[in-house]
Amino acid sequence: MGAAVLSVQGLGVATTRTPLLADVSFTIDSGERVGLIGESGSGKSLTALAVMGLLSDGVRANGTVELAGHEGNLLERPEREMAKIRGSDMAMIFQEPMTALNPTMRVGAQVAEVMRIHGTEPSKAAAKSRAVELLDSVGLPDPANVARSYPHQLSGGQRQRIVAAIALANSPDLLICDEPTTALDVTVQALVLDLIVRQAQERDAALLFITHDLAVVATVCERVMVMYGGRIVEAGPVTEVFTDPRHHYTQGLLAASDLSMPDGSRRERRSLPTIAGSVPGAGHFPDGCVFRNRCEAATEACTEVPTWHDRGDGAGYACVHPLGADSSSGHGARDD
Amino acid sequence: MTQPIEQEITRSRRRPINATLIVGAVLVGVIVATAAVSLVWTPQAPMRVLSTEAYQRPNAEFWLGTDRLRRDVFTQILLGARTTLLVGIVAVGVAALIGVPLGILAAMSAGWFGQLIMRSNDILLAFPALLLAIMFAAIYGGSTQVAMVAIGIATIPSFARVTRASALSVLRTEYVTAARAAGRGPVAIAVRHVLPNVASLVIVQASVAFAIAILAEAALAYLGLGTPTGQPSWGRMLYEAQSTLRSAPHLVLIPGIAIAWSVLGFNLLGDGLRDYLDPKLEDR
Amino acid sequence: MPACTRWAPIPHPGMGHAMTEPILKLTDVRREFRRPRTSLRTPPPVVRAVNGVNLEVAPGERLGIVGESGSGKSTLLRLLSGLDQPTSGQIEVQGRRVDGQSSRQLKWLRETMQLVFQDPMSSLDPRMRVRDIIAEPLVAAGMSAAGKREERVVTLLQSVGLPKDAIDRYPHQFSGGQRQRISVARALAPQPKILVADEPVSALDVSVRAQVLNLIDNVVEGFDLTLIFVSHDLSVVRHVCDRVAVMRRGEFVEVAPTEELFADPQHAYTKQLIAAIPTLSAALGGRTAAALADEVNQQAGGENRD
Amino acid sequence: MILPLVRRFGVLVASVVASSLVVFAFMQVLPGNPARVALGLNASEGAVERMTTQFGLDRPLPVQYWEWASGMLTLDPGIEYISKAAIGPQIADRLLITLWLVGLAMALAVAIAIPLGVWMAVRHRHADGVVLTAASQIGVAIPAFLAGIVLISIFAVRLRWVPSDGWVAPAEDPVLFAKSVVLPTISLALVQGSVLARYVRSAVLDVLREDYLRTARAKGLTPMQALWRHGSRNAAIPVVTVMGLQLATLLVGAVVIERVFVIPGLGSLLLDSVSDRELLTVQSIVMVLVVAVLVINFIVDALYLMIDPRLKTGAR
Repeated sequence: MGAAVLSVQGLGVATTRTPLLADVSFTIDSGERVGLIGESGSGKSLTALAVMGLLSDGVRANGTVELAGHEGNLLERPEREMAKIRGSDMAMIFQEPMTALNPTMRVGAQVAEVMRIHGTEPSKAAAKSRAVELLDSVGLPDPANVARSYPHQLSGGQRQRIVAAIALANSPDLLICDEPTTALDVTVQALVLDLIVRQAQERDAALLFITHDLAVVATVCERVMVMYGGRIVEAGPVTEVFTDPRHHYTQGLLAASDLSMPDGSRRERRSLPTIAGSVPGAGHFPDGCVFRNRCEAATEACTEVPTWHDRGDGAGYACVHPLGADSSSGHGARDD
Repeated sequence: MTQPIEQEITRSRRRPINATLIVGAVLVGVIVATAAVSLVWTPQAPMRVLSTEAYQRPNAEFWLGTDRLRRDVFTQILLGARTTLLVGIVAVGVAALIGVPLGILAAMSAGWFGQLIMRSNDILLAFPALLLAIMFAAIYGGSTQVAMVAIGIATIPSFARVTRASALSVLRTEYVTAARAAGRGPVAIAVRHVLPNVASLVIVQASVAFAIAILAEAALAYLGLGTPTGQPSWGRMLYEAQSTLRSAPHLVLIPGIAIAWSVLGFNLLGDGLRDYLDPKLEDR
Repeated sequence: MPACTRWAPIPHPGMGHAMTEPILKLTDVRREFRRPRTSLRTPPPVVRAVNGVNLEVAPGERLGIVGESGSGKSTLLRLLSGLDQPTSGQIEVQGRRVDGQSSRQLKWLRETMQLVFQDPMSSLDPRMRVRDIIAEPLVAAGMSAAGKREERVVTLLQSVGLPKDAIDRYPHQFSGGQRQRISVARALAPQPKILVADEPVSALDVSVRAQVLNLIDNVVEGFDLTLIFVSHDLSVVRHVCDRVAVMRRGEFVEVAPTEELFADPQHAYTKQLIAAIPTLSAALGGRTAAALADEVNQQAGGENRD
Repeated sequence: MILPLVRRFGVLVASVVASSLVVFAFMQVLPGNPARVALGLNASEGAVERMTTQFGLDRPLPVQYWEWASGMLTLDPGIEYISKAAIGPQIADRLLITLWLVGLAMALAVAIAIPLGVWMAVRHRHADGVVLTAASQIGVAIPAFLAGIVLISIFAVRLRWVPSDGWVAPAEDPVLFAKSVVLPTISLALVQGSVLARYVRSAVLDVLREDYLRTARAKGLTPMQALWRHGSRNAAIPVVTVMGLQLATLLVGAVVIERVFVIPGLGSLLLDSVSDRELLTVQSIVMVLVVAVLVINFIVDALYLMIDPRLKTGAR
């Protein structure tokens, strides 16, 4: 594993009225694949947009975001300089392949453009032929023909490969994927996941992979961060977090998402464990521990923001009543 | 047998009232108040020729001065508000009452009938309000009534279009499918689901159409094809004052401001309502 | 690729007698759509959304229909619920024909079969109160006494785990999971025999999905319903259903009891579909993205599908 | 691309035929004999009868329609009832003047509105954007003829820079032409420019929210570059519709402005014909204007096909 490519410290995001993200800190090394999981409204996409400097107008970020090879805090950089970094040293793949491409421009030109912007190819013609090579390398059959198509003539899986080609064109040090396969069919998902991992590995890029699907994150990533209510509530190596969770939310999520039994066999018609209630809307999470209004173990102590407990090996959690050996309190999910 | 869940029915959608909406409502409110006042009180008898000087500047006795024919301008402005509102209400009423049902009908009849409605609509769309009103005036002569009806007819297509587009998107929702699956007939679906859900867009359209109707009426009156001489109308006042622009500019400015005021009011009201009623546009 | 035919209805585990009259029967059902003409020389293209589907569902059975986007599962669902007419073929519910009937003639079907939809945002009319939403099938069925309707709505709310005071609220005041509960209550209102669920959990968060799956399980059990459950997610279908039909390009490629299908899939497409599901246990056991893709490619025989 | 265009052309032809029927039928609703209407109540029975036979007003309606419609096709719809002047050449001469006015006004409106609208959208959260938006709202509310009157009072009456009325053909004297056309053009363009600017603003705001614009920025384009390279074509789609509608509005709006500035355009001819009860002329002018609107709609549709590749294949 290489040196840290991305380092985020105390990142917060807020609109004028509502805080959306608080105290988000993590680092990703080169060649490392880190997953960020959470449900809708957890703030995982905001984290990605804040790192990319693509937050929309009325939303502001504070804290520090550092990218290897660039001095200082990215959040303080003027737009013009950020534009130079985006698409070259860090790139992003988005969730909705249907809308992420310009409908009135041929896809080949859209891929070639990213190389022309950053001057990685000397001429228009060179960028064009390189674009066709890229389309080939992301597994599109008949790439020359695809390059001449408009997005509406392609399927969702094909479009997502094109979005990937755009992101990978300049071999970024950091690749951020925001739910890249959520809109795709399951068979296509398997192929696109493979593509993303393979391409990131080839370039020794740091990968930040955002998803709501625990199985996908376990397949793709080595390390995982669990996000809820705009905070990272637990983080660590995938095997550790998913087999021995400390936070009640992680535990509940694990129980609710796996429909088969732990050994992979079918769970006979029995009630699934659930997490009570539903995810509050932005700005409606409780003070202190964001999960405490849905947590069975919550006590008076949870009204304070829980401190981060280090488990070593980069793992940790933010919970006053953690699960596991050193705790006596109950479990996060009900089996009823 | 059921598992009670934690009760947290929350998220009541509190819509912010925007500044545009307030300004629009105030401007329109003033026009409505003016028209209402004129029903019970005017400084002078309507359209009376006074025994005083013509072309007076605004003064203590005649708040907005007098015109060429020695009539009180303030009285005419008050009465003109009535004409303006009347024209708007009738024109928009005609357009909405015909256009909205046509739009819903066109959206709900998929085959040739829906096509026929929209094609006829497109042809009517080729007759702009002013042109249609001039045609009407050529046949029936110029009057406020003819102008109102002509403007109303010319405004039907815009209502039909807006309603159809919006109704089509409502008809594609799952709650309409659910209603069909529940056994609801087309009439019940149109009345219970489509109409309430297109209503907000129709209200916005009505406000904008009101402004356009006011402009069209003023233009017609100015051309001498709308409200005839001797009846109160802002457009007419402008026409009569044009020749004396140099000596008495206030006679142009006052009705001009009144027209712009009301058009602005209804446009702002429409814009404000659009933002207020459509949650998708919240971040604008 | 030949379709693997195991058409015969499998009596579900709880049922003693082997053969009952099917509650739902589809015979060679087809639905074609004509696309707009793209050239003057060639005839307008025809899309065969449903292409010769045969199916029998026994009362009390829980059938899953699985397919990816464009497989025709939504069209099939519209056909069997009488919302669309097949180009050819027969659809029978409790021995009565559904195809070729006007919506007026299908009033009985509305009291026999009800639907739960995918999108909790758009499946409830935002301008209606919960009271009117749930009562809508009752009104359509001709229950005119408002007091009686109200009583029924309150009972239904309770049976889906919502409080009584939800009755006067509007849909936007509820979370996605709660809205799906309202949807289920509406479907139960006319006391149907068959519940058709169209991707009822795919728009929900993981932590809420389990709640809704439990609810569906409970009402199917408690009200003795036959369940048709449509989903793109095999693992959800596996949890809910007794028997699974795998659909692709308008056809059923394989129909089998759930565990049989998972343990021993016959059709290559089914194998591919099962192989493609990322599972937590397999991933923690060391299955990488490359391994996952390899399995899919192996099953597809090199056929690139996207 | 060809097939959708052919289809739309078919719609255009059908619409022209249908609207000509509407116009013709509309003019027949008039109670009484058109000759009586044209000559007035004081004319003798003999005069009315002579005119009726001369113009064939007693023939069956389909025959009259056919004669008029085929006359329109050959640009010769007939002669006026009273003056007996040929209608075709008159319309042609006047239409040319109106087209100058409309063309210049549209060009000016577009030149103002597009940069203004983009500015308003990009700066919509800043003070300058809000102020411009409010100003455009006021621009929309001022009727063109009021703007004309005010402009005359300032630049013609007080400052005497330009004449307050009249028309000089460009071939006759380009400088005088420019002077005579500047105020009417500005009056027309002010309102239409404001309206258009507001549509440009909302189209650009819509595009700014699109995912592909975010993709463009993730590629390393600055917001303005992204808007220019990826947004302009997409924002053009709704704007072109509005421009088509505006051209139609301008054609008719010119009627009023021609009256304000005493310009002998098609609008003046229309109004004169209305007051002279020359119904055949009115009918023919209305038809010319309606055909112009329909042709504009057709051009807008054709432009769509060029801008939006999704429409070329016929699939949406």
